[in-house]
Amino acid sequence: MADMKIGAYICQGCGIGERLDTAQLVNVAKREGKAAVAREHEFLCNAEGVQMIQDDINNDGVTHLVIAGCSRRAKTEAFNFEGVALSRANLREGVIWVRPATDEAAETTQEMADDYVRMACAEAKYMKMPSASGEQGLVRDILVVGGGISGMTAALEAAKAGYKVELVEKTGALGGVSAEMYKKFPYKAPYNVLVDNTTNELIEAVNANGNITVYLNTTVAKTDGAPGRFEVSLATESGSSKDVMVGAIVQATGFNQYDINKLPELGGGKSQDVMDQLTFEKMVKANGGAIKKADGSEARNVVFVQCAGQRSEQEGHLPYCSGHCCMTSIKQARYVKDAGGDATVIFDDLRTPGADGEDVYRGGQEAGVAFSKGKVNSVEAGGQGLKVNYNDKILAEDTYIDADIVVLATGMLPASGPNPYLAQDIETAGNEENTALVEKLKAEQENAPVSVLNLQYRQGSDVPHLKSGFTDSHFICFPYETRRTGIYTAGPVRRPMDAHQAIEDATGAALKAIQASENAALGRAAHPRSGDLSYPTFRKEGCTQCKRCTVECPFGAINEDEKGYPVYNEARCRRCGTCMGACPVRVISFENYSVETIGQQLKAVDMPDEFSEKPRLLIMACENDAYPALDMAGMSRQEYSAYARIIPVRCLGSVNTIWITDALNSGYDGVILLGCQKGENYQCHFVKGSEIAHNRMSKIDDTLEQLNMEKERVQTYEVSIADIHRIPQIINDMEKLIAEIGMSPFKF
Amino acid sequence: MSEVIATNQAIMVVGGGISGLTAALEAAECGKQVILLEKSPSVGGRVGQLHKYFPKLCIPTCGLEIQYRRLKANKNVRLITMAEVTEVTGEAGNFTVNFKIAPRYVNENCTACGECEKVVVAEFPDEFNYGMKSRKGAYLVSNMAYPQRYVIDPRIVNTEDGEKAKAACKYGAVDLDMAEQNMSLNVGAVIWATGWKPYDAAKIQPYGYDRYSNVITNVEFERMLDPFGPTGGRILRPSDNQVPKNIAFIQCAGSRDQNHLKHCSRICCMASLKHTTYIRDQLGDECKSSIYYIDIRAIDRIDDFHRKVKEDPNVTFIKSKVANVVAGNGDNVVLKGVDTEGYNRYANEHDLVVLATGMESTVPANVLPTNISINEHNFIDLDSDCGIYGAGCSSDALDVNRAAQNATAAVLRAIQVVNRVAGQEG
Amino acid sequence: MAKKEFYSFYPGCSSQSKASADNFLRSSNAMCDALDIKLKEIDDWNCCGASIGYAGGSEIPRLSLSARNIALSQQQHGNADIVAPCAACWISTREAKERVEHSPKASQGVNAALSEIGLKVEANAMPEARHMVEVLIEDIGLDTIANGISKPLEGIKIAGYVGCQTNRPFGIAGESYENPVYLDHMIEACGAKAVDNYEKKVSCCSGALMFSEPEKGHALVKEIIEAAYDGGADMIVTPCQLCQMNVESYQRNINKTFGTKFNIPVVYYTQLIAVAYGKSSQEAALDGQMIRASKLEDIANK
Amino acid sequence: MSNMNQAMVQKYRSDFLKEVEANVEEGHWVKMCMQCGVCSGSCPLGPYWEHPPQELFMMIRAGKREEVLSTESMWMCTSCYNCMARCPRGLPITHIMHGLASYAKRLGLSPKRQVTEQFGQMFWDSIVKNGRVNELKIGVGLYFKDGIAQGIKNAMAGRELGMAMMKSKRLSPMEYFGGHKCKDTSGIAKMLKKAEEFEAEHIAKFGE
Repeated sequence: MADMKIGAYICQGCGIGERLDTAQLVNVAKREGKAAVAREHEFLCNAEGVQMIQDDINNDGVTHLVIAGCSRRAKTEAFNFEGVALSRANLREGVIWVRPATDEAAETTQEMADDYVRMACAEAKYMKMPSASGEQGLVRDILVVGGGISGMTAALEAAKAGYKVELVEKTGALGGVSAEMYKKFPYKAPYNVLVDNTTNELIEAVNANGNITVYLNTTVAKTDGAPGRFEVSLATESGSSKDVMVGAIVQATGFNQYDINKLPELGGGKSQDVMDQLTFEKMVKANGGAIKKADGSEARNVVFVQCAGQRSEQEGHLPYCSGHCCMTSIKQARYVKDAGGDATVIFDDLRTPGADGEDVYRGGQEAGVAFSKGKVNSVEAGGQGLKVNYNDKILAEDTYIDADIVVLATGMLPASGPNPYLAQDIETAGNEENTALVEKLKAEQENAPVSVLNLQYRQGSDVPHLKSGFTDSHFICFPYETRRTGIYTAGPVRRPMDAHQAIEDATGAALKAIQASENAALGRAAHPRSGDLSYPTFRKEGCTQCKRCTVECPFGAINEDEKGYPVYNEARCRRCGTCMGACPVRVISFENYSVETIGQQLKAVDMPDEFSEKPRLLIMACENDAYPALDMAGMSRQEYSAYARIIPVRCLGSVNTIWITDALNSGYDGVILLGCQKGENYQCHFVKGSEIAHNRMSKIDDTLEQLNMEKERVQTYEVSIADIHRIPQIINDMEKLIAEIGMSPFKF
Repeated sequence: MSEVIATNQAIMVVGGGISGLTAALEAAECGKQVILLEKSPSVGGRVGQLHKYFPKLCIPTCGLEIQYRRLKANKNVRLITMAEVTEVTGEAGNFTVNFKIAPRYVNENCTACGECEKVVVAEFPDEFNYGMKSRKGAYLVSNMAYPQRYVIDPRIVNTEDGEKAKAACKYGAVDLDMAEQNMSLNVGAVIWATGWKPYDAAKIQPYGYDRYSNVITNVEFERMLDPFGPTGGRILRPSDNQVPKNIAFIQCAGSRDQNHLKHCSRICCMASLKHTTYIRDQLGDECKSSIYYIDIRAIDRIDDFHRKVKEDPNVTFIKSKVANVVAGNGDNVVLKGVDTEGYNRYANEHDLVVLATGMESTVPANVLPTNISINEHNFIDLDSDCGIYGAGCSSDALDVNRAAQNATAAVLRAIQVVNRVAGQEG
Repeated sequence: MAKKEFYSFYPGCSSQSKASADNFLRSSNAMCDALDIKLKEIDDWNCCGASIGYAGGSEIPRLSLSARNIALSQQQHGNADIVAPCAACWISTREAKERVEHSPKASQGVNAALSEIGLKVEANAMPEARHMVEVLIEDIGLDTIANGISKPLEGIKIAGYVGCQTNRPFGIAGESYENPVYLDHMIEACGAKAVDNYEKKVSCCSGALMFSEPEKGHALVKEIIEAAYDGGADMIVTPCQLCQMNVESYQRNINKTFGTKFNIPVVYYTQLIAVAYGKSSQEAALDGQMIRASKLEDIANK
Repeated sequence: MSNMNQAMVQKYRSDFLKEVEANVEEGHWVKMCMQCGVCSGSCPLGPYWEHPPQELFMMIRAGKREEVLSTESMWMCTSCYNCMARCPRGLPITHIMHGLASYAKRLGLSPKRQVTEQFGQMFWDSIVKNGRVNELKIGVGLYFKDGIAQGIKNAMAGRELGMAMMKSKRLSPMEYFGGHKCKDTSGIAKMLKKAEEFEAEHIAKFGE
C-alpha cells in the first residue's frame, strides 16, 4: 500500500516510563517496525496526547497507528480515531503489571515490550481499513412465518414501528392456538381474574394494519439470499406462488400437541373424557362455559393431571417442563368452578412463577380449586366415570378420586423444521462407531418434519435445533443469538412458553429482525461483532474447492457455486474467521484480520538463539474470554513468564495451522491456544470455533513428529474469562516444561 | 460511546444492569440515539456479582465483556454513571427526565493505574461484596468495572486521605471539588430497567439472619465463589471461616409470603440448585446440601438441571417451609419444621444456612408520571402507548435470559414511539 | 401519641382482688399512680372467654362476651381507649372488634345477642382495645419512664419473658414476633440489666393447657426457666398474667419431675416500675410472689 | 385404608371442605393453604399433634371427615399464635383450630374424656353462670373430673400450690362460696343463650 504511513506512539504513563526504556521502544518502532513517525508521551490518553496523534493524522498523513501503552480494552474512548487502522501494544496489563519490578527482571521485561511494539507494527503494516461490501441488500421488510399469537404480535409490533411485514400462515385463518382459548389470564395485574380472549381483536388489528400483508394457506417454498436481501418464494395451497424480498425473518411456527395416546396408563386414548388441555379448552369454548362429557352430559368432577408425560426420562415422554401447564390447568379448573363443578389439580411441583404466577395460584384457591401434591399412577376408564388412582404425597397414601373428565397436562412439541445438522451428526456418530446414537438419529431423520423455511443454504434447510427440537439461543445473556443470521425464532418453537411470554418473545424477535435488516443495509455484522464492516474474501485462483470453509462455517453463511467454489454471503457472516482458519491453502482473509496480520506478528518477535535460555512462548488467546482474563491477571498483578508473547484472536476457530507450523519453524519453543468451553455446553460465541481448533490441533501432532518435536510443545486449553489465576499458571507451566524438555532446535 | 444529543427522538434507558445494557445496545444497534443512566460508578449490575449463570454454569462476565465491547464501539450510546433519576414528566414522545449526578471525584483523566488506592488508608464496607469485605476509600468497583475509572468515596473527600489520593495522581484525575450536579434531558421514550435488590433478610425474623452469623443470603453465598471476593473463592462459613459440611438452603425466604413479598421471585429455586453444584465442585463429598422448598420451580427446559441435581446423593430435598432457626451446638444452627410429604417433624442442625432471598423490585415511588401503572408487586405494568416501559426486573421477577428478552421487547416499544415522533417531525 | 385523660380499664378475671394476679392488680395501681395514669374500671365487665372458651362456647357466644365489654365501656366511658392488662382479654376484645367490623355474620349475631340486654356495637364506631404495655410505650414513652425513676434497679439481671399473646397475633407496633425488645428496654429503663438474646423470650408457657396437660406444660416452662438461668438472670419479668402464673407456680413440680433446682422469682413489669419509682414492696405487691423477689424487695426497702 | 373408609372419602371428598367452610369458624380459609408446613413446625406442642394443622387442611380437602373431627390434635392448641404469625398465606390457623375443635364438640365427635375439652367446658360453664371465671372452682372441678378418688389424689398433688397461692393472697378459699362474679349474671346468660341460638341456626346440615 503506497500511501501507508505508520505512526507509533509510546505511552510513558502508569509506570511504563519508569519500568521500560521507552526511547528504545521508539527506536524499535522506527528501525524494525518501519514507523514513519514514532513518539513518546508521558500521558498519551489525555487530551494533549490524543491531539498529538490526531495532528499527525491530519498533518503528516499517518494512516496506521501503533499505540503502545495500556491494553486494547482500556481507554477506547480516547484512542478512537476516524479512518485509520489501529494496532495496540499492551505494555501495561501485558508487560509491566505481570512482571516484577526487579533489576533481574528488567532485561526480559524490556524484551517483552520491544517484541510487543514489533508485533503491533507488523500487524498495522498488514491491516487495511475495512469498508462495507458493495453487495449488501437494502430491503427492510420483515417476513413472519406463522399466524398465531407470536407471529401476529411480531408482525404488528414491527408494523407499528413503521416496517412492512409479510405474514405467512399455513392454515386458512390467523389466530393459531390462542384463538381456541375460551378465556385467558390478563397480562397485567390483577392477575387472579379470568378475562375474555382478545385474540380476535389482535387478528383485526393485524388485518387492519396497512404495513402488513397476510398470506393464508401459504407456506415458504424457498428462502435464498441473506439478511437485507432474502428472496422468498411463497406457495399457496392452490398452487400459485409469489416471490417476495425481505430483510429479515421471524419464525413463529408455534408448537404441536403431544399425542395423549402415548399415555395409555393415564387413560390416553381409553376414553373421550380423558383429554389434553387444548381439547378441554375447545370443549368449554364450544359449550360457552358449560363443562360437558363426550356424551353431552354435564361433568361435575374434573381432575387435572400435571406433568403428564413430561419431566420424565421415560421412553416417549418429554424430558422438559412446558412451563405454562400449571397456569393453564388453574385457569381451566376455574372454568369448572364457575360452572358449579369440582376441580382438583394433582401436581408434583406447582409452577406458577413470577409476579403473576402466585396471584394466579391464590386466585385458583380462592375460587375453590383443590390442589393436591401427588403422583398419578393410573387413570381407569372402565364403566361409568373415570377413576384417577394416585399417591397423595402429603397424606402419604395411595388413594383415588372419581372424575367425569380427566385433563392431562401434556407438553409442547416445537414446530421446528428438520435439524440441519442431522446428517452431519449421523456421520460423526458413525465415525465414533456409536451405533446406538446412529440408530436414534436415523430414526429422527426418518420422522423429520417438513421444512419451514426451505433455506437454500449449504448447511441445510432450517434453523438449527438446540435441545429437544427447540430452536432456542444457546446463550443466557443473548436470548436472540441465532445461528442463522437475520432469522429469529419466537414463541413455543423456541422454548416452551405461555401466551404472555410468547408476546414478549415475539416483540423482541421483531426488534432483532428489524435490527438485522438495518445493519445488513449498512454492511455491518450482527452480534457478537456488532458493527464490524470487515468480511471474508478469497483468492479464487488459489482455492482448491476443498469445501472446508463451507462445511465449517458455524452460521451456514457460505454457499458453494456449481464449481464448488465458496460463495460468501457477508450479511450472513459473523466475522469469526473460522473459514480463514479452515483454509488449507490460506486464500481466505479479512481486510483487517488475515493470515498475514497474525503471521507477521509472530514472525516479528525477536528470536534469541538456542543457548540464550530465553525461550519464546506463543499464546493465541480468544479476544473475548482468555484475553480479558489476561488483562485482569495484570490488573491484579499476577506474574507470568516474560517469555510469553500473546496474540489476541477473534476466535480460536480462526487460527490457521500455518501459524502454528510457522511459529515452530521460526523457533518458538512452545505454543498455547486459549479458547472457550466446547461441547454441549459450549461457551464459544462462534459456536464451534473452540471445538474446531481442538480438532485441528489434535492433527498437528503429525507435523510435530515430522519436525521431531515433543507433542507437549503445542497445547490447547478451554478457559473462561474468570480463569484469572489459572491462565498465568498455564503459561508458567509451559515455561517450566520447556526448561525440562529443552529449547526448540529451530532457532535461526 | 459519544455525546448523544438528547432529543425527543432519543431513548432514555435507566439502569445499567443486564437489562438496561441490553436495551441500550439493541436500540443503539438499530441506529437510535440512547442515553444510558446508571446509579452506581460502573455498569454491569447484579449479574457482575454472580459467579455463574444457571443452567449452563457459564461466567456472567463473559457476556458482560461482549456488552462492554458493543458499548465502547457504539457512537449512539451516551453513558452517564452515578446518575439517579429524580423525576420524569411529560408524555410519550416528549418526556423530560430530571436526574442528579453524584460526584465521582475522579475525572476522565483516570487511567485506572491504581496509585490513589495505594496511598489511601481509610476502608469501607465493599458494596460490590455486600459488605462481606472492605475496600479502600479510593477504589475500582471490580476488575470488570466499566467505565474503567476509579471512585473516591465521599467520606474521604475532606480528609487527609482525600488529599493523599489527589497528590498520588500524576494525571490530575482526582478532583475533590466535584459536586452533585442536577441535569434534565428531553427524550421521546424511557426504558426503566433499575432491576432488583435482594429482599432484606433481617425482616424474615424466624430465620435469624440478624442473630446468627452462619445464616447468610444467596447473593452473599454467590460472592464467596469469586477468587477476588471476601473468601478468596472458598466456601467458608462466616463465624469461624471453616469449611461447612452440611449446608441448608431455605427457599422462598421472603417470597411467596404475604408477610414479605407476595410474588414468587422465580430465580431462587434455580439459584439454590446451582449453588449445590458449586458445593459439589469445590467440596465434593465433604459437604452435604439440603434444600427446604415448597415447590421447585425449574421451569421449561431448565428442568433437566433440576433432575441432575436430584441425582446427586449429597443433595437432599425436603418439602417444607422451615418454621424457624434456633441456635445449635457451637456456631451451628438448628432448622425446625415439618416435612409435609407424610408429616415428618425435623430439627436439623446445619453449619451454614443460605436463605434463598427473593427479588424486590426497585421501581421508585413518585418519580414516574402518574399515568404509569405500577402494580402491587411494584413492577411496571405494560401499556404499549405510554412511552415508559419497564424492562427486566422492573417489569417482573425474571431470570437473566428472560430479562434480556424482555428488555429487547421494550426496545421495540420505545422505537415505535420515537419513530412516530420522527414521522411527525419528518 | 400523648397520654390520654383516662383509660377505660378492663382488668380481667385474674387481675381481681384475691385472684391469681392480685399482685399484678396492686402493683399496676401503684405504677399508674406513679406515672399518673388514670384508669376507670368498666363496671360489671365480664370474662373475655379467654383462649380456652371455645370448648364450650362457639364463635358468636364468645364474641358476644367481648362485645358486651366494649358496649359497656362505650356506655360508661364513651370512646375512651379500653385498656386490658391481660393478653387474653386484650386480644379477645380486639379480635371481637375486628370480627364485628369484617364479618357480617359476626356483627349480626353479636348484636342479636347484645340486644337481649339492650346493648349494641357498631362497626367502625368502637373504641380502641389496647394493652397496658401499649399505653406505657406509645402514650407515656419508655424514655419518660426512665427519666422518672428514683430507685434504679441496679445489680439485678432480668430475663424479659414476653410470652405469646402479648406478642402475637397483634403484638406491639414495630416489634418483631420472634424477637421483640420492648420488655428488655423496659427493664433497662428501670435501671436493671436485661438478659440479652434470651432464647425463650417468646416461647409458649402452654397457656391454659397447663391445667389440662400439666406434663406437657411443665416441659415447656422448664425450658423457659432454664434459658433464663443460662442467661444469668436473677429473676424473670413478664407482661402476662397466665405466663406469670405458669412460670412461677409450677417450679416445685418441675423440680420433682426433672430433678432441677429451680427457684427463680417471676415478677410483672408493673412491679419493676413501681419499685423503681420508689413504691414500697407492699405497694409493689412483692408480698404477692410465691417465690420472693428478694433482690427487688431489698431495693424497695432501701 | 379399608374399603369402608374409601367409600367415606369418596362420599365427602369435596363436601367436607364445603361443610368446614360453612360451619367452622374462619373455615373459609382452609382452601388457601399451600401445604408449606410452617404452621406444623411452629407449634410448641407440635410433637403431640397426631395431625398438624397443614395436614388437617389436606385431610379436610380429602374429605376425611371422621378422622379430622375425632382427632385430639386441635385440642393441643395452646393459642400461642405462632402458626398464624408465620403463615405465608395469612390463614388464621389458631382460630380455625379452635373452630374445628368447637365444631367437633358440637357434633359430639370430639374424643371422649379429652381433658382440655372438659376443662374448657368447665371454664365456659363458669362464665355462663357468673360472667367471670371462678379459678378455685375450676381448679377443684378439674381435680374431681375423674371421680372422687382420683380427685383427692390430684388435690393432694395440687395442695402445695393452692397453699402457696393463698399465702400470697392470690387465691381465697371464700371463692368457693360465691366469689368473683358479674352483677348482671342473668343478662349475660340471656345474651349467651341468644348467641348460641343464632350460632345453631347458622349451622348448615352436612354429612348426617
